[in-house]
Amino acid sequence: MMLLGDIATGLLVSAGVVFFLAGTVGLLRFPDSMTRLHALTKADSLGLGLVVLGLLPQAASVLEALKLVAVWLLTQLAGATVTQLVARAIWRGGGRS
Amino acid sequence: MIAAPALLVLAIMAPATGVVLAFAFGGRAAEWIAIATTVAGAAIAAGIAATLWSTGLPLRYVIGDWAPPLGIALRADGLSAIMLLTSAVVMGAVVLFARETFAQRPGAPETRTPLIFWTMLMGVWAGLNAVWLAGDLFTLYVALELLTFSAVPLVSLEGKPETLVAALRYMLFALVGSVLYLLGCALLYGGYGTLDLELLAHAVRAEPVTVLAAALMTAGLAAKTALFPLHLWLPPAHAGAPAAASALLSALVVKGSFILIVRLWFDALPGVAGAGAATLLAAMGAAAIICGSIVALRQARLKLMIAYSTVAQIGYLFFLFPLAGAAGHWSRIAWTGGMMQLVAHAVAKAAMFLAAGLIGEALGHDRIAGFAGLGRALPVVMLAFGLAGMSLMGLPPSGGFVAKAMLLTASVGEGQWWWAVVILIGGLLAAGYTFRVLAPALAGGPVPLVAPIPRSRQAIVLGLAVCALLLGLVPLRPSQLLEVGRPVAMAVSR
Amino acid sequence: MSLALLADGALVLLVLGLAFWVNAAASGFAAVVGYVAFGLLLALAWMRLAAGDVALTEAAVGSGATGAVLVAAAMRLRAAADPPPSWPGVSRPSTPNRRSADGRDTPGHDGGGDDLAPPAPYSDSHRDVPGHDEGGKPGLSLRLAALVLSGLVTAGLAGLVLWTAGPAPSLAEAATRHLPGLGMGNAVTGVLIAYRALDTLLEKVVLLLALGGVWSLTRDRVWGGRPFPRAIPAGNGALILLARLLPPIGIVVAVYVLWVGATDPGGAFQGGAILTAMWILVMLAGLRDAPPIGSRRLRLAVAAGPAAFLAVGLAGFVLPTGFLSYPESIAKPLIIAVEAVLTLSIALILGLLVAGPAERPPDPAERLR
Amino acid sequence: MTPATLYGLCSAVLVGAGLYGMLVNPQPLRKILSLNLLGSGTFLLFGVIARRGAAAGLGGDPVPQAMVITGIVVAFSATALAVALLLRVFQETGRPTLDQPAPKDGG
Amino acid sequence: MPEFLLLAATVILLMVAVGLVRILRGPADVDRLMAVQLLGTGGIAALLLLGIATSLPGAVDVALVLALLAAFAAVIFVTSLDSP
Repeated sequence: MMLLGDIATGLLVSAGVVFFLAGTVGLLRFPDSMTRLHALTKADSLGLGLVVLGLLPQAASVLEALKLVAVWLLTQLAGATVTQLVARAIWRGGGRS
Repeated sequence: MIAAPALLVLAIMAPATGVVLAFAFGGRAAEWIAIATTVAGAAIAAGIAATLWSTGLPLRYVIGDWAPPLGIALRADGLSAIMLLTSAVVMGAVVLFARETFAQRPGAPETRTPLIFWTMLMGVWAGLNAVWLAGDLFTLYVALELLTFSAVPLVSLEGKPETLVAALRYMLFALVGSVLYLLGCALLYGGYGTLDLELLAHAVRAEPVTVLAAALMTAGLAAKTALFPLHLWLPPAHAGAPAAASALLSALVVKGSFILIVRLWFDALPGVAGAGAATLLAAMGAAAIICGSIVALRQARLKLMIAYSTVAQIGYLFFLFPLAGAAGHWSRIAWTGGMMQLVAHAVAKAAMFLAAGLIGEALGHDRIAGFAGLGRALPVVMLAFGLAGMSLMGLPPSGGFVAKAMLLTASVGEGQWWWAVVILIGGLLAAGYTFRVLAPALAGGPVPLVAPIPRSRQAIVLGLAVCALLLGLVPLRPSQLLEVGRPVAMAVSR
Repeated sequence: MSLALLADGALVLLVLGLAFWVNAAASGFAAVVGYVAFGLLLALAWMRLAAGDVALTEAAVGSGATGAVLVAAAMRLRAAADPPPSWPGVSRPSTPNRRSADGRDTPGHDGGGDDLAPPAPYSDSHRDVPGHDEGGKPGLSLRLAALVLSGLVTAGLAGLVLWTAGPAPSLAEAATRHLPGLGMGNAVTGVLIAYRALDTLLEKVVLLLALGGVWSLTRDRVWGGRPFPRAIPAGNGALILLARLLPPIGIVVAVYVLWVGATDPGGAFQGGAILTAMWILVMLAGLRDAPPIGSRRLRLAVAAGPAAFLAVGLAGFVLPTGFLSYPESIAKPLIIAVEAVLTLSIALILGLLVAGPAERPPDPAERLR
Repeated sequence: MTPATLYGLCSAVLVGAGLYGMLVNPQPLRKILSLNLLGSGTFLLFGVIARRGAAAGLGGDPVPQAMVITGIVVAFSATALAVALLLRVFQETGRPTLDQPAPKDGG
Repeated sequence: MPEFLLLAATVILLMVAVGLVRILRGPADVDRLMAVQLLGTGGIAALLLLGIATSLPGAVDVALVLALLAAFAAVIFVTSLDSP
């Protein structure tokens, strides 16, 4: 049982790390703000989401697990808003160089 | 009847309560709260001083019954007592003086400057009393911040561009000073596990931690005290504030950080600083006396001149470190002289700034070149200015004379005659800048005034100046009150 | 353990890199953004130093509230350089020479918040900072002197850190010994609210004075009015959604942080700062206007926390143990009550500090008399 | 090398960086930022000392930790006040610098 | 298990550190903002990993607060654009 949880953690956290890698590469390599934003949201939602999911088996209590999920939900909310706000700023600013 | 030690708490809490209440009720209430606080604060200060005088023993109050090092103790020694009294006197004069300037019209909507002035005034007082009484280095840090946060708005109160810039620059200096001080606190806590002054005094050794901490703290506090060459922020800040606030800033607020250096060197870290460091501080003080006075001589505006004079007069205080550091007779003379300089300068400088405020109101400007005939138009104010100037020069029988004479004899007695030379030159230069104001004022017929100055306000200024003069009647020997709780350990290792 | 040290090393490198960036960035905004990131990572560092209370404070106050003030300031300072209706935050293709060929910015072009052309002429003759040349950049000698000085301080501190690597003297044991008598489990809260309560009380006065100082920068004719240049129109859908969804959650978290502060990391400051963030968010979304600084109710609410603390302190004079002591039988409820009132006042004060001085005139009805 | 020592070195460098920026940067906003770096370095040093004082089942000495909390709040207040001053200077003079504008006449 | 989580935290930290090059290069301020946003998310992830790996008390609470304030800088930035 313990082992199964650990394996799940290993897989999910590793996948999360990969998405953070993707986000970073996108942020660095994509040509303009709009596409960089796209890359960022991927890392934001999937990267952290997978890490949280992977950590759930390791949580010490139900309360801690709930808090972990809450962290993810809050970052989702923040991320979605920021994405929308930034996109609007880019749009109103007339694209970018 | 409240037990005497509890007065220590009340001395800090009375003005702190004033701040909170002034904030809560605002408007006209702020002024009345300030007046009530002043009366209460003066009574508390007198009570503490009287207790020390009669018992000859320092007072101590442990907050919440948590003994140091875990808790905090307040302490009052002779130095605390005279600073408490001086603050109460200056504060009283400033409050009486400022009622005219910062009155809130009854029934009218609240205006900005009165609320801010009265609130910050009490903030300054809370900070000062906390500096005089705190027995813990971190409490002293919070006290320093109380001073900074209430002094800065006083500087920028009039909202003119140059005063705003002066306030910002003052604030940046003050904040760096605080952080460096705090850095030293961290090191000391790491080394000895306490920040209590008494416990530190017993624990410290002259090792790298202590030396670095002392250096950082002294540097930060010197910046806050405007010791030459870190003085550039002071003149525009003190000259730009309203006169009542300038009086407070120059008379007391700069002394707050100075007293902290004294507490550090004499109380908390005795024997850590070497004679070289003490001489360095005094040399910077000497440079401040010479440079500050010369620049004061060249100022065209009265308030700037007085502010540069503050830079110079602060310099004398730093002679304390090489002269009062060791044990012995001359050291006690120097100690009393230094404390006398603290008090005499505070009273005289407050009188001078308030006089400058009245002159500015009466003439509509404060250009020294335009002072001809002022002696006829405002004789009382000019008399007060002259008396205060006497104290700055060190002419007998003023408080400044006593202070400078004692410092001078101590420096000769200790064989460090070069400080005596600087004291004499400083006196001559102070005479120069005082007469530069008095000479035109006494010449010519009465100058027309743009605004009448009520006699009561002139009387306040004269009262302060007379106080500065009467201090000269103090005998030229070590004072009993000052010796209460004075550490016997040497500040300077030789 | 060595792996943990690796994580610490990565964190330290990041923190230091950002610190250097804050110093070196060409534009004010870039530096401020770096500082926000720096504050966030510092919260992690505090966690690694087993200081959960400090980490919470750093996250909420040091990074959150401070970042808010700084970002707003950087934007305002730059707004004048790039007047509306253009969008200064976004680089535009119409601006030539934004980037040099290798993709690096030419310094001073992007945003350049601090080097504005002066609209109002005035004399520079009073500049008395030594070593500054025409452009306001310090001269080489000054920079060298500064480098030597700060290098010496760093070397001294680093030397001490390495020299005294052993365990430091500690009051941890003494602090925990008295906690049961206070009905608390969190030693840091114990220090803040009991052992060193005087500092905390005086620091509340500092907060009030800071607020007075910020308000003192209000122009006379708008005294008593509201902060922000104009009421922010409710218009941005995403922002409004966030400002509706987040505050209820934030309030729950703030109450939780305040409540666990008795036993776990948390307390009045941290809870108050979270409430502040929620309030600012609501104001920025245009859901609620900022309160007029002349409002009687606001003044009373702001002073309530420090006043309650003071009152409890002074009430101690009636007890044998004196000022700022808590009788053992009612220590816990008393402390929680003081903290609750403090939390609300702190939230208000921090929020008003972020909002800044009043900029709009008050309604005649709401002026304090 | 313990983590505490590592963070101690970090705090030393932060103090130096903050001090350098404070002395060298002419613009007040940048000075305020550097001041915050200097403050953070100082607080971190307190944190390291607290960590080294871990005892009685606590991860660190609570006394310096509490001091840091007080310090962070004071530092924030200072930042808010300094920034408000700076913005007002900018409003009045049109530029965010510490150059002393020529004072007008009057007392 | 803790070793793995620590390693993951280190890798995430190092990666967001690389992402910070965007703060350096910009070119626009929104790009810098995005880099900070990524750093925020990565920081929260690293904090959770570190906290669970070494069972630090309060780490998840700190992450919760950071998540609550994650959008704060961006919101102020954008609203400042709206009302200069």
